[in-house]
Amino acid sequence: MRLDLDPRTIAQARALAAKVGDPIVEMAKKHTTVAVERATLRLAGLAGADPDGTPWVNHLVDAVRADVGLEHGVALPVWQALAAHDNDLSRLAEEAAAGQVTFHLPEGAEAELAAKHAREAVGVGIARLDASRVERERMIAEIGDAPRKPWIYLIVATGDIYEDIPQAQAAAREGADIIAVIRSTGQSLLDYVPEGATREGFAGTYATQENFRLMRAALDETSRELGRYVRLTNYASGLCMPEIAALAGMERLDMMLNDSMYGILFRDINPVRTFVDQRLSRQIHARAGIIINTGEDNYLTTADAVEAAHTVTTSQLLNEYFAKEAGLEDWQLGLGHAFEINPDVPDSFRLELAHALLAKTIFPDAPLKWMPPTRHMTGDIFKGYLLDGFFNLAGAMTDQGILLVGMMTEAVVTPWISDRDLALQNVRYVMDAAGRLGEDFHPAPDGFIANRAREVLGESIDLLGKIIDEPNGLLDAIADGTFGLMKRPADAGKGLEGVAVKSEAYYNPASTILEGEE
Amino acid sequence: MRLDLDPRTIAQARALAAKVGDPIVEMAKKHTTVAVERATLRLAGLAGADPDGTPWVNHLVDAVRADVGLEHGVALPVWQALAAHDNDLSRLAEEAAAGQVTFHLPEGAEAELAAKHAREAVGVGIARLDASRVERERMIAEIGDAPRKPWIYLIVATGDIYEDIPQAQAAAREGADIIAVIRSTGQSLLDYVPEGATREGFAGTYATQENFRLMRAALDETSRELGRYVRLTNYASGLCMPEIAALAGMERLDMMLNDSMYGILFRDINPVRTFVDQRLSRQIHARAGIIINTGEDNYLTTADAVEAAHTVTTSQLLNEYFAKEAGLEDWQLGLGHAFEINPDVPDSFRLELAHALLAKTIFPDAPLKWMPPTRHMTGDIFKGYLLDGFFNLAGAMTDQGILLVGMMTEAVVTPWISDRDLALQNVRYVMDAAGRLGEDFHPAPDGFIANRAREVLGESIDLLGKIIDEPNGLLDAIADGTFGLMKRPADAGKGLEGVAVKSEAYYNPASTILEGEE
Amino acid sequence: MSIIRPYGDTTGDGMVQVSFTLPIKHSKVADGAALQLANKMGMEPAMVVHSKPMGDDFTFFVVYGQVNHLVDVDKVQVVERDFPLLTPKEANAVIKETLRRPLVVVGACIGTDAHTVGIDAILNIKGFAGEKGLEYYKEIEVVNLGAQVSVPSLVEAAVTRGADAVLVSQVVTQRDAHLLNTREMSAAFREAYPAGERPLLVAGGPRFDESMTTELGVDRIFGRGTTPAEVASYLVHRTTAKEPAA
Amino acid sequence: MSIIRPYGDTTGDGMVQVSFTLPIKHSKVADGAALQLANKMGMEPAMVVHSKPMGDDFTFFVVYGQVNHLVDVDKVQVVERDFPLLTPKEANAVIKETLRRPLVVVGACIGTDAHTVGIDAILNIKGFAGEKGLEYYKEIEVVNLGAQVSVPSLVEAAVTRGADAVLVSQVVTQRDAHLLNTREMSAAFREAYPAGERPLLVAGGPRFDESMTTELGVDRIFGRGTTPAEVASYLVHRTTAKEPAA
Ligand code: B12
Ligand code: B12
Ligand SMILES: Cc1ncc(COP(=O)(O)O)c(C=O)c1O
Ligand SMILES: Cc1ncc(COP(=O)(O)O)c(C=O)c1O
Repeated sequence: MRLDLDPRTIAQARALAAKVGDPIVEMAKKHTTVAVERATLRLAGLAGADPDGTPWVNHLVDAVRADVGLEHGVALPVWQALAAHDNDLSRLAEEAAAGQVTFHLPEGAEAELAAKHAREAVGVGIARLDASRVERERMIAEIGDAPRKPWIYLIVATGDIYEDIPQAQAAAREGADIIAVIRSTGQSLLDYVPEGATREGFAGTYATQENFRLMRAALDETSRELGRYVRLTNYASGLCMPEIAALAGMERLDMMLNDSMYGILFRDINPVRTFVDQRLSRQIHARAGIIINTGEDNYLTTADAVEAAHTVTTSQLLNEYFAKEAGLEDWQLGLGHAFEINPDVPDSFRLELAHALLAKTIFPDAPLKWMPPTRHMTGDIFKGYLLDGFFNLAGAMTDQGILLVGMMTEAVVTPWISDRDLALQNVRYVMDAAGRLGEDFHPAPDGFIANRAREVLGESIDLLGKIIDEPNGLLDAIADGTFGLMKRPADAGKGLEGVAVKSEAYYNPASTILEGEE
Repeated sequence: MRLDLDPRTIAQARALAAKVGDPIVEMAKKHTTVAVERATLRLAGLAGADPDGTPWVNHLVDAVRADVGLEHGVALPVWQALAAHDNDLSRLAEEAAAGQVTFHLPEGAEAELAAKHAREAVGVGIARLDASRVERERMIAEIGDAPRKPWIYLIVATGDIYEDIPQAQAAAREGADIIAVIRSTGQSLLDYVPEGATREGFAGTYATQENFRLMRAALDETSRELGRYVRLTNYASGLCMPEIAALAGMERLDMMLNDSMYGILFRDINPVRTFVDQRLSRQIHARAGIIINTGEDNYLTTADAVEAAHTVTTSQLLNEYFAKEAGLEDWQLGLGHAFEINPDVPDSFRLELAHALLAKTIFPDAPLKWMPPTRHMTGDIFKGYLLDGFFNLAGAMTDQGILLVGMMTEAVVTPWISDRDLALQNVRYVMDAAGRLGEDFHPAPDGFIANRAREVLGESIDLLGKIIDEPNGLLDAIADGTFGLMKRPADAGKGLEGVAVKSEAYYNPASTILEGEE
Repeated sequence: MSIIRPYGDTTGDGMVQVSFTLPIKHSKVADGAALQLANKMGMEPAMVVHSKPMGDDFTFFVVYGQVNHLVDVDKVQVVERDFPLLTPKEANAVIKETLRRPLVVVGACIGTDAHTVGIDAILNIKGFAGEKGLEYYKEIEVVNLGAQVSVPSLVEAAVTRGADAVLVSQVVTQRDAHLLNTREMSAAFREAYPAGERPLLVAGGPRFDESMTTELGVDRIFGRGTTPAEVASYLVHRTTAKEPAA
Repeated sequence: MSIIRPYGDTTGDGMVQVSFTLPIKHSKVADGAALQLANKMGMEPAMVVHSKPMGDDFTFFVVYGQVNHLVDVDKVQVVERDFPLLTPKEANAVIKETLRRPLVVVGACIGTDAHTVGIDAILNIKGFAGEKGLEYYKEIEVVNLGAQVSVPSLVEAAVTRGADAVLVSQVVTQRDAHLLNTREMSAAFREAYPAGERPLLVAGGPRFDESMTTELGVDRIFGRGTTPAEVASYLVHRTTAKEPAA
């Protein structure tokens, strides 16, 4: 089911998005960040943390930065120093943390040698990404895949990885195709990735390499039991976006929340920092065969879903542009949108259908991620359960790729085990009873639904045009509160101090490899 | 929204139903029953009961029957005797009950005089029916009508008229267009109508003239408060069908449950008794401007809703035939059907749409009564609430006239005040959000939905053909368990002893007037 | 573990959901009253997450909170099946061998209750949940009196037919109709039969508490989801044990 | 009437609905355990109307029944508004007259909480429920620090800006995050300011218990549905009363 929209209008929208996105990509190419450098070290195999929990990658990047600055990247100074430390990255990091190492920026042949060693080391990490991807494909071929679309996406969020695991397994058994482990509040603003298995997140569980590993192993077990590969999702978002992408790629996570603007808008992270981090994280996802999920749904939690519908479309077009530039393919673009119209608005369900069909029509090959009502959920769990049912119906009628299952307790608590069970039952009923209703659903070419979709697309084109007209394009638009009503100037926000303009000497083996330059 | 069915097929089905129904009408014309005679006396103004609660109409009919039999009707013996008793029907009944009167069947001029007086007395009751009808029309014109279709139909069932009243008023304020007071279990098998205001029904409140009056008065008050006329419904069903119809007509009830076969199938009432009682009750409803509701939904509580779908269609065709014969018009035919397919059946919702559209296509001018899921409701109130939402959606998409609101506690208790409130909220959401979805809903002419509808209509035609082929037509079919899987032979069942074949001398002023013979 | 607590999303969190209506106008005081009730139910802390006026006199509430009660699983008393589950074939064989005549079962919906689907599920050949009903058993003679049978006519039928067991169904429970009717029924049988000779009395329906046999004067109660084989097996167990094999 | 009971469909019936999960395999014993819990909650009789296995270790229940608790409406303690509700105009006038300078309000979402919609609803001009937020008040100076503000930076901002009142929002409540954060905040203010001089401390969020001010060390708590005018009126009432008009 697609809407009959003029393909030229869609092409025009895409061209405008490219025009908006291009300067941002150029800017991203010119900068590096502490997170980008740490991600590089993680790919090179540096893991672990000191007894206080500060990861060695942080120690090492900080030490390099103190001695030679960030602008050259850490690879050359680190691998130059490494030869004198038994080629042991951990030892180097430890000693650097203890102030026993002074870093230099090598030049000439020395630099070339360091670069070669760095490339080899990072190559091992990239090979691990490749291996995970192959392993995923192998397992899916062997075990079987999710039986139908949309894939059913469920959240666990106890804060304790050891409670999350049985809940995730139970959810998979009840029918989830994808498990997302929600992160603890606050993690996105940590400028390091916590270590080890964790048990005390608030409203979510820390994203750590070990938690990734534990959960993936548990779901592998359950996948075999169920005869279908259950996907695992986490967040490559916040101040450690590229590092988490690297860990996820190596631990065979399957999808990652990864938006080009979410951190800026909703976590007040500096825009430059975000765009730079985002680019490497997406290059890693592209390589690891990970599907990204973008966060347009979030706009509708602060802005009105009817008034701001075109900002969702605009952001989807931008997310698509940045994703493609980073090497992601259509099948990896879980572009977000949401069922967030106030249920008291007349014809709200038909408006939702219009918005959802618009996205499907513009991005026919992307596995769109359909997010449930949250903002207009209340303590009336019965009404909420009904609303979720209509959300599911809209998802089925408009052929969404990924269905994030809504919880009747949305306004009350993070999901209980029974909430998930009831929610899956809701999905199952709707899919079985009315899943094929799309066959009978034919909005008139000039009817309410098609007209609304055209209106939103038109508004989105206007907005892109306006953004192009701003002196600093997208950065100005973000500063003005265009998205989600949040105003975020380019020279403010968290993590700005972790950004550096690349020098002439800058070298980063990870981006070099990922951009296919060798 | 109508299905594209061949009008000749529909006409064929109707013709077959007439062929099945005609012998039953002929049979009905040849018989009378105690209930028919009591209804006649009620129209003539005889009300009240002895101190033990036995109504005077019962005493009087029994006394006449004891003296001269039932076959001549009670009018002639009663009005012949009445002259000698101050023309006071109550006094006559009292004295007859005390064994102080002997009845005779008058002949010749005496008979003509008795008939004349009887006609006059019954005429007063008929005038009251007319007056109620006029009053209803006047009130609707003055106060306003239900704002939109489907009319929202809600049940109260506390067993206590004084609890029912505030609940009914609350339900009306929350949006109900129609209030139905459910009857106590067991009343349908009472061969008399209880008297006065009652407070102790089981799972329903007794249908009495006083309860009718109290509730109608309360709803008149609420109608004025709300600026829309709230309709009142009860049951003209069971052993006192025509009597209750008369009381309802006089007390300005607006709709009555009244099915041609329900009592036979579900209360094991004798078929002849039912068809005879039914005919007078419908003549009264026709005159009083009452909308009848038929009970096809009930079949699907004992038979499977997919397998037995064609029995619903068949019964609707028969109910239509009998109703038209009795003088009812299309706008008075609340033909029943229900959303009772097992929700585990694949495509269950689309099957429901097919069935609902079939009815709408065959009976485009009748206010179809759409009944909610009951059989597959369980103690899982959340799932039930969702199912009710999809029921509401099917009602909206297929343009039903009367929507009986489903309750999430269907499998648990008779509705609580909060169940009704939540249920109305459910209806409101669905109607506001998706009420106009029908515009976008276009089942393909040869798609799943249209084919299913054609299949059911075909099966119904086959069944009507088979019934015609039975030696005793419909009576044999009923005896065989064709409807609702209940086997009810014509010579068994409750209330048979209250039936008599009319004599040559039979006279009944009520049917004479209602059939327009004068 | 025999001591357990409700589980929301963490072991031991004790979380439950409650909804109810109070006959009071919507207000802050009403919310407070709802909280008081939740506290009395042992919920502490409790949150009124939804309160909705229903007219001027009623408010509906949804409350979430933690109950401080512990459930001791070892103390749970349930009526577990204390007889072997037989196939129709086995049941017939036992009856043939021990009773040496068909087992006579009289069934009915008593009082004003007309919900026959439940008792029919047990008695009719068609059965329930894939199991055939008692009519299918060659050695069981079934007399199904149908709906709205008065207690005197039930007793009469039991006597005339020489019933070994009487099965009554009660589905309507409003105002405890099912309890009143069942008590009336068992009292009538106590009166009609000499002590020790009355047929086995079995009640069934979706809202019965299966442990109330003594209060209701019956031998056994079957609740929601009962299958015909369970009933047949019970009847065989009880009626054939009384008469020891020759 | 001050003593009331829950209302299902008849006055005094005491009916309530409950749902919960027990960490126990679905079985008759599990149903019995659910019933035991319902009984402990004061429901008697209670009916387990739905029990559904969720994997091998959990069962979900829906229970209906009658609670025997009474609610004494007279004993309900709620935090009712104990100050006059002012329009922006009136509020400005009082501040001007008594404080003779703008009232300084510092607001933030503290801890890791990033849900700013609630505090923005109170502070931003746009406001909430048709009422303008505090920024609209000419005589109120609003410093909105936004999300995820640490307690030390909040205290610092309060000191530097000379805050008359500090408003903190807490929406995340899992593991009592809101209570921990609020306590940490009030303790920090107690430490940073001489006794009697600290600004008014106001906490808000949808899941707070408004009567917990003392436990949390704040002056006032505002729950779900709070409107800006309520908050403004409270602030004016409390800050202007302290400094008597000259
Ligand atoms: C079908 C149905 C009807 C049909 C009945 C047709 C028929 N011939 O039985 C019709 C439409 C006629 C009907 C009418 C009414 N119904 Co009705 N009906 C139902 C419904 C939808 C399903 C019941 C059912 O068939 N269940 C399926 C069977 C298989 O389950 P079961 O009865 O539990 O039986 C199983 C066990 O309990 C057990 N069992 C049962 N009996 C026995 C007996 C023995 C001896 C044994 C061993 C086991 C056993 O074994 C069975 C198999 O597992 C329920 C709602 C629901 N979803 O439950 C309402 C329901 C039962 N009805 C109800 C009411 C109030 C009525 C009316 C009184 C309404 C009115 N005032 O008009 C009328 C009148 C009926 C009367 N006089 O009794 C209420 C009862 C409320 C209460 N708790 O008191 C219910 C719960 C609906 C509601 N929420 O209001 N009803
Ligand atoms: C919008 C929203 C978001 C947005 C927030 C955007 C933003 N800038 O605020 C986004 C998408 C970013 C988000 C993210 C998350 N959210 Co969120 N979110 C919501 C949602 C849908 C609505 C909250 C809301 O805006 N309400 C509207 C406002 C106006 O109401 P309010 O906050 O109650 O405020 C009113 C009163 O309480 C009072 N008030 C509030 N604060 C104050 C302060 C003062 C001083 C005063 C006087 C009054 C006052 O006045 C206001 C007006 O009446 C709720 C679910 C829901 N439907 O409630 C979940 C919800 C709050 N989120 C939740 C969670 C867990 C998260 C995440 C942590 C999930 C994750 N792990 O990724 C993340 C991370 C956020 C973080 N670090 O804190 C949970 C919290 C569970 C709990 N009880 O602990 C909820 C309940 C959803 C759920 N069931 O899981 N969320
Ligand atoms: C793209 C994206 N990143 C991250 C998050 C989660 O927030 P946080 O960054 O606090 O983990 C979300 C929220 O759902 C999101 O959509
Ligand atoms: C036509 C009809 N009559 C009557 C009833 C009610 O049953 P009773 O006859 O027991 O009052 C129903 C049930 O809903 C019905 O559909």
